[in-house]
Amino acid sequence: GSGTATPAAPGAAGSPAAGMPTLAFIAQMQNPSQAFSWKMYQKNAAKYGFNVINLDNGGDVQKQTAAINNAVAQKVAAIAINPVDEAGYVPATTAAMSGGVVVCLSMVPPAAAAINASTCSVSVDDILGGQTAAKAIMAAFPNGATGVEIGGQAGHVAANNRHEGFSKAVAGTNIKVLDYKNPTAWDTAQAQAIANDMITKYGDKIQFIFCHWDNGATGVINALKAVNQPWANKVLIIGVDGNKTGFAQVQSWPNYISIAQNAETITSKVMEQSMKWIKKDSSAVKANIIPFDVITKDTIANFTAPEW
Amino acid sequence: MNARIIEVSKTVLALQKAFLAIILVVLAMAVFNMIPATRSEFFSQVNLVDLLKSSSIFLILAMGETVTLIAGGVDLSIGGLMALTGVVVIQLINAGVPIPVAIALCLLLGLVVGAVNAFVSVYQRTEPFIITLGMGIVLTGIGLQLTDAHPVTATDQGFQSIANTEIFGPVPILVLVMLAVVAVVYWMLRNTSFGRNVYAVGGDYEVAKYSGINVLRTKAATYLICSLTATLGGVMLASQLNSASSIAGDNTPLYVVCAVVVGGTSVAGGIGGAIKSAIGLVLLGILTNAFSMLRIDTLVSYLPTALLGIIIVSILWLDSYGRKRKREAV
Amino acid sequence: MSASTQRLGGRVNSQTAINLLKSNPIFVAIAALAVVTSFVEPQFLTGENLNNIIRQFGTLIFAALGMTLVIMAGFLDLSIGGIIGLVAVVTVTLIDTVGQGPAILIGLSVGLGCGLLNSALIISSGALTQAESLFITYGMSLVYGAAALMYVQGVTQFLTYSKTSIALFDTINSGGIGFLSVSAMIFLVCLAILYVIERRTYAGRAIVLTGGNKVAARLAGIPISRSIVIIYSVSGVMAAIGAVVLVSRVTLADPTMGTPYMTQAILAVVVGGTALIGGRGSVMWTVVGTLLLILLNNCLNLLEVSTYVQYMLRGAILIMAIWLDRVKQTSVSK
Amino acid sequence: MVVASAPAALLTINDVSKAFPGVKALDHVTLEVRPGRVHGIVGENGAGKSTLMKILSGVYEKDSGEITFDGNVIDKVTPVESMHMGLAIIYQELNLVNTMSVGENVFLGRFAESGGRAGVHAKARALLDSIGCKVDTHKQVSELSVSDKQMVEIAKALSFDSKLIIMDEPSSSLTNDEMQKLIKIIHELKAKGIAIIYISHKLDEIFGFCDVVTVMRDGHVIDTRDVSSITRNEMISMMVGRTIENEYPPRPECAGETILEIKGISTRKLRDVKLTLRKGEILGLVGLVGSGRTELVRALFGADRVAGKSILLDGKPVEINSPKDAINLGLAMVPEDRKLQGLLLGFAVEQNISLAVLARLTKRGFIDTKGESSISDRQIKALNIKTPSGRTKIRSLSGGNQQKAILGRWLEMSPRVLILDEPTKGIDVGAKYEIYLLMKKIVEDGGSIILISSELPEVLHMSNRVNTICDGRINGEFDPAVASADEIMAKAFEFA
Ligand SMILES: Nc1ncnc2c1ncn2[C@@H]1O[C@H](COP(=O)(O)OP(=O)(O)OP(=O)(O)O)[C@@H](O)[C@H]1O
Ligand SMILES: Nc1ncnc2c1ncn2[C@@H]1O[C@H](COP(=O)(O)OP(=O)(O)OP(=O)(O)O)[C@@H](O)[C@H]1O
Ligand SMILES: [Mg+2]
Ligand SMILES: [Mg+2]
Repeated sequence: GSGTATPAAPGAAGSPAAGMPTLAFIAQMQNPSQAFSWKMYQKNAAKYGFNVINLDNGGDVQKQTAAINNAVAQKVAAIAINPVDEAGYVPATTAAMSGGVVVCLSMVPPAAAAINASTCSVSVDDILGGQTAAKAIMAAFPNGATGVEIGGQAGHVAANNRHEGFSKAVAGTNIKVLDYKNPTAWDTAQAQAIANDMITKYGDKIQFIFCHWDNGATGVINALKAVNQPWANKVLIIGVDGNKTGFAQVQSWPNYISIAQNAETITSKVMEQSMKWIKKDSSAVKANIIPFDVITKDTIANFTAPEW
Repeated sequence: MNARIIEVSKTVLALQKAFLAIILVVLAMAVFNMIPATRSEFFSQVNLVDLLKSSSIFLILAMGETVTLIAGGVDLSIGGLMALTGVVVIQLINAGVPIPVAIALCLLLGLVVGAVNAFVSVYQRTEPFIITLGMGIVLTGIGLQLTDAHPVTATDQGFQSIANTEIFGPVPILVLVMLAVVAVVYWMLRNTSFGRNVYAVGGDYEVAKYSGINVLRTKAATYLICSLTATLGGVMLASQLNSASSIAGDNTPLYVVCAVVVGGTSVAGGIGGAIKSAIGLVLLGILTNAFSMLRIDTLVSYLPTALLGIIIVSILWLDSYGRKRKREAV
Repeated sequence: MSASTQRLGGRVNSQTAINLLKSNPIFVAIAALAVVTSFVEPQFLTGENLNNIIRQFGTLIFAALGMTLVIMAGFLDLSIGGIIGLVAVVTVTLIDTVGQGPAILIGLSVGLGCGLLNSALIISSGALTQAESLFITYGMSLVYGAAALMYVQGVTQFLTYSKTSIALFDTINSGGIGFLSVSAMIFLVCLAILYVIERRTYAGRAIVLTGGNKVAARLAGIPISRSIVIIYSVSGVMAAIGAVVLVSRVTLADPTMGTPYMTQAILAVVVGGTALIGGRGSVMWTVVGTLLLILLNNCLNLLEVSTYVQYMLRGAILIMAIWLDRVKQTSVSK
Repeated sequence: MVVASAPAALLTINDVSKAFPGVKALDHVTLEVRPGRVHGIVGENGAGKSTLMKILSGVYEKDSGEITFDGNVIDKVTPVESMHMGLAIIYQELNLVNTMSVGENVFLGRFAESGGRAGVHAKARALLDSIGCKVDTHKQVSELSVSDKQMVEIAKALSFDSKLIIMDEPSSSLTNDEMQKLIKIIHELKAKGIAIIYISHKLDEIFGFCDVVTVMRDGHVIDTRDVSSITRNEMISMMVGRTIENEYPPRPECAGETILEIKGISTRKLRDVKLTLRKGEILGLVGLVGSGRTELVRALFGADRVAGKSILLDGKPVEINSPKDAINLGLAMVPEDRKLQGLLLGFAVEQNISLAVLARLTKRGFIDTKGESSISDRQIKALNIKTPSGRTKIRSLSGGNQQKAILGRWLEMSPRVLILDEPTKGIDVGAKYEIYLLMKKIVEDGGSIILISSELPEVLHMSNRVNTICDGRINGEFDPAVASADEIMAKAFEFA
C-alpha cells in the first residue's frame, strides 16, 4: 500500500469541478470496510459539495504521516482520517489544522489526549460497540453464560476499543469470558484457526463467541460447523460491521447478531460536518456519535444490506 | 588520476538505475506540471520538505541495514526493534525518567538486541534471515505485552521537540539527524579499517578470515550498528509522532531492505554503500509521492501499488540483466 | 539431517531414520511441546484436535512444499502471498460464470502463469543469485497483490454467495474417507509426487545441482533454466492449490489473504532444515517444519497463552529450534 | 637427514600429525626450514602438503606434535597471529576478495595502518611494480585474469615483512614470463634472509631455484635433501613410490579425417578464429595468458554466448548454443577454474562424476542410482581417485583428486571431442602421467582432444599439432615433433 490519490468521480481525472473544496480520505485501502467507505465518499461527494480524493496509509504510521502531509501539500480543505492507531496521527493532523485544514476523525472517536488533534469526529463508538455486544449476550443468557472473544488485529484501535467496552461491560456479571485472542491481521483464516483451537479446548462450554468483525465470524461459523455437534449450532455469535456477510449470517446462523456501523451514514456525516467546519457554520458539532444498528433476525427487515 | 576518474564514473554507473529513475520521475513531474490538467504540488517547498521528512526514519534504518547487508548478513528485526524502542522510550519518559537517560537506555536495549542477533546468527552460524525474523516477532510481542496493544503517548511535550523542532527554515532536526547518520555511515564504510573489513567479510568470508580480519567480530559489529540505527529510528519516530505503537514496524524491514537493494547494495554481500541505499529509499519515496500527486488512483484504484511493484522489478531486472551482459561480454 | 541422510538419491534405511529422530532437535522440540501440552491440556490428544491440527496444516503446507524446491535450487519466492490472494479471488468470482470445476482449474492456471512469469523474469535477466530472485519476486508480490485488489476492487468475495454449486469446495474442506480428509489426500499426493521428483528424477537432481553450483552444473550440461522454470511453476501451482484449499476452508476470498504465508512458508522450510543457501534439503523435512509451526500455534492456544506472549514465544522458539539444529550439525561435522 | 648446514632453523616442525575423518593427512611429520633458503616441497596429490601449510598458518589445528617458529613454540595460532609473527602464505586456492579492488586486497584487513585509501593504492602500486605486474590497483579483482590474481597474491604476501613466505603452487597459473619475474623475486627474498617454502608439482622449478627439497607421500615425509644431491628420477620415485621411466607417454599416432571444423568464431576478443581438428588427434593451443584460448573453447562449447560462430562437425554445420547442445553432440570440456566451474563442493564424489552422463542415466525421467554408483566406482578405480568412498563429499578431496574426478565425469561419456583447459594444473607427476595415458587412450579409441596448457613441455610432448594463439588470432601452426619450443613461443609472443 502506498499513499495514493483519486479525485471525486471516476472519469473526472484531473479536472476537479472548479471552486469545490477537496476532501482527502486517508485510510487503509486493503481493508474492505475502508474500501467501501471510499465508495460511499465518491457516491455522495457532489451532494455535500466536495471533490474527494483518497490516500492509502498502508496500515503504517509513517506512511500515514506521509499521506497526511501529501494531502496538505495538495492544498485540500479537509482531511477525513481513519487512523492506524489512536495516537500516531496527532502531530501531522495538528500541523495540518494549524495550516487551516479541517481534520475530521472518522470511525473512531479521539482519545482523550488527542482531543485537539482533530477539528471534529464522526464515529461509531467502538467502546459502545463492545458494550452492545455484551448487552446482547446478557439479554440472550439471563442466567449467565460462558464464551470466548476473538479480537481484531492485535493492537488495532477498533479491536482495542471493542475489547475494552466488552470486557468492562461483562465484568462482575454472570457472563464469563473464557479466553481472548487476537490474530495478527484482520484475517478470516486466522480467526478460524483461533476458533478451532478454542472449540477444541472449551468444547460445549462455549455458549457465545464475540468476534470483532463479521468476516472473521465467517471463520468462526466454519469452525463450529466443522465440529458437527448439536451444541455448536446453538452458539450465539456476535460480529461487528453489519456488512453483507453480517446480514447473511444473521439469516443463516441460528443465533447471530451483527452490530452494524453504517458506512454511508458515517461518511455522509463526515462530509456534512467537514463542510460546516470549513464554512465555520455555527451548527457544526465537534463530536458526532453515530449509533450502532443491532441486526438480529427480528430487526433485519428494518435495514438494507450494504453492498460489501 | 585516470584510475580515479574511472572509479568515480564506475560508481556513478553503478548508481545509474535508481539514480536515473529518480531523474526520470522528476523530469516527468516537471513535464506534467506544464500541463494544466496534471499540474501538481510536487515541486512545492512544502512537499519537498515533507518528502525528506517522511523518508528520514526509513533512511536512518537503512543505513544500519546497509552495513549489515554489505557484511553478508541481513537484519529483519529492525521493524520490531523500532516499534519496541518507541514504546519503551515513551513509557520511560512518562515514568519520570529524564529524556536523555531514557534515550540512552533505549540505545542500550538496541545493543542488547543486536548482541543477541549477532550471537545467534554470527557466532552460532545460523541463517540470519530467519533468526532476525524470529527476533522481530519476539520484540513485537514484548511491545504488545508492555502496552497491552495500546499506543502510548508522551506526556512531556519536550520529547516531541527532539525530532520536530525546525532549524533551517522548515527543515526539522529529524532531517539533520538523518543526514548525520548517512554521513557517519558513509565515512565509516569508506574510510575506516572497520568499514573496509565489512566489505571484505561480505565479499569473501574465508579470504577475509585468512587475511587476518576478525571476521566474527566484524560481522557481529554490523548487527550492533544495525540495531543502533533501528533504535535511533524508533526514538525519532516516537518523537516525531509523540506517540508509539507496538505494531508500527510491521512492514518496515522488507520495505527498507528492498529499497536498499533497489539502490544497488547486494544482498549477497560485499557490494553497496550508504549513498546507494539513500538513493534507493529516496526513489521509492519519490515514486509514492509522485503517484499520489498525480492521483493515479483515478485511472484504476490500487494501480500505484502495482506500478511500484513493476518499477521495483524493472530496476532489479535491468540491474541483473546488466550484470549478465557484463558476464557474457567477457 | 545427519551426514548420511544429506546424501541425495535415496536409500534412507530405517537406521538412519532412527538416527534422524534421535539427533534432530526439531523433532525434539515438537515432541517436547506436544508432551507438555498434553499434560496441561488433555484435549490436546483428542482425535478432534488432531483433525483440527491437520486442517490448520492446510494452506501453509502446500505453499511450503512448493517453496522447498525453490530454496533447494538456491532461489526464493516471495510472490506466493500475492499469488494466493489472486488465485483465491479469481477462483471464487469465476464460479458463477464458468462453474466450480473450471473455476478451480483457471485458478490453478493463474498460479502456474504467475510462476512462469516469475521464472521468465529471472531467466531473462540472468538473476541467478538468491538475493536477486528474492527481490524480483518481492516486487512481483506487490504486482499480484495489487492485481487481486484491482480485480475485485478490494471487496471480499464470498464462496457461499455463489449461485451455482460449490459442492467441490465443500468436499475439499470436509469430505474424506475415514479420518483422511480430502485436503489431506491432496497433500499426500502432492508430497509423494514432489518427494519422488526430488529423490529419483532427473528434474529433481537438476534442481539440487542448480542449488549446489550453477556455473559448474551448467557447464556439465544440466539445464539450469529448465530447473528455474520448474521450481517457480511448482511454487506457483502449489500456492494456487493452497489458495483453493484456503478458500474451501474459510469460505471467502480476500485479496490480501495470502500475505501471512509469504514468510511463514520460508520459515517452515528452513525450520525443517533445508538450507537457505540451496543444494541441501527435502520436502519431507518441510513437513516436519510446518508441523512445528502449526503445533506451536495450536499448543500455545490450548495452553491459554495470551496473544502477546505467544508472539514472544513463537519468535523465541523459532530462534531456539534453528540454533539447536545448528549446534547439532557442527557437532556432527566435527 | 637434514643436510643443509649453516643458519639455525627458523621453523621446526616436529612429529606433527593431523587426521581428517577417514584420512590421516599428516603422519608424524618432521621438517626444518632455515632462513635464506628456498625449501621445496613435492609430493603427489593428497600427500598433505597444503594441510601442513594450513596448520602453520593457523587455518587448521594440529592433532599432535610441536612447531617452533623463530624461537617461539606455536601451539594454537590464528591466521592473524601467524601473519604478525612473520609467516605469510599464498594459498593454493586463490585468496582474494573478488568484490574489492586490487589495492585493497593487497592490504586486506590493514586499511588504516596502510594509510587509508590513498596509502593502500600507492603502496600496492609500488609492490606490484616491484614484481613487474602492471594491473591497475583500482581495478576490481573479479575483472582480473587468473594469472593477474596470482601476482596480486604474491604482492600481498610480500606486503608483510615476513620471515617466512609459503607459496603453495604459485606457478600453476603463471605464464613463463611471469614465472621469470617470480623467480627473480624469490632470489631477492632469499638474499634478504627470508625463508621460502615452495610447493610445486613442476620439478623443473624445484631443480631451478630450490636449495632444499622435502618429498612427501601419504602424509609422511619421505626425505629431505639438498637439491644438488638428488636426481630427477630419484625424486619422482620417492614421490610416487615407484620409478617412472618417462614423464610423458609416447605421442599417440594420428591419421584421421577432419572431425571438427571451426569455420569462424568472433567475439570481442577473438578475431574470426578458424581451427580444424582431426579424428584421433591431440591439438595443442599455445598462447600467453589472456590471449583468448579459454574464450575460444568456451565459445566453442556454448558456455558463452557469442555473436558470430560457425562450426562443422563431421562436415555438417551444427548449432551449439549451450553446453547441453555441445554435450549432446559429443563434446566435453574440463574447465580451467576447478572450484568455480567444475566442482559441486557440497556434493558427493559420485554425484560430481555422474553429472555429464546424468541424462543418459535417466529413464523416463528417473535416475538409475545404482548405475550412478557403479559409474562412479568405475571411474574412482580407473583414475585411482583417493577418496574413502563415492559418497564422500568432494570438498574434502585434495586438489588433484578433485581434478581427476572432473576428468572422470567427462571420460564417462566417451566424448568425441574433449576440451582440456589446463587439465594438469595442480596435479602431481604420477597423476599427470595417468592423465596423459588417459588422453592417449581417448585418442586411440577414436576421440579427439583440444589441449590448452600453460606448461609448454606438456603441450609439446602430447600434441600431434600445435596452434599458437596471439591476441585473439590463430597465428601459427607447428608440428611439435619437429618445431622447437623457442620457435613456438616466439610465435605466441608475436603481436599483430
Ligand atoms: N578439510 C578437509 N576435510 C577432510 N579431509 C581433508 C581436508 N583437507 C584435506 N583433506 C585430506 O587430507 C589429505 C591431504 O590433503 P592436502 O590438500 O594437504 O594435499 P596436497 O598435498 O596439498 O595435495 P595437492 O597437491 O593435490 O594440492 C587428502 O587426502 C585430503 O583429501
Ligand atoms: N572477468 C574478466 N573481466 C574482464 N576481462 C577478463 C575477465 N576474464 C578474462 N578477461 C580477459 O579476457 C581475455 C581472454 O581471456 P581468456 O581467459 O580466454 O585467456 P586465456 O588465454 O585462456 O588465458 P588464461 O591462461 O588466463 O586462462 C583476456 O584479455 C582476459 O584478460
Ligand atoms: Mg595442495
Ligand atoms: Mg585460460
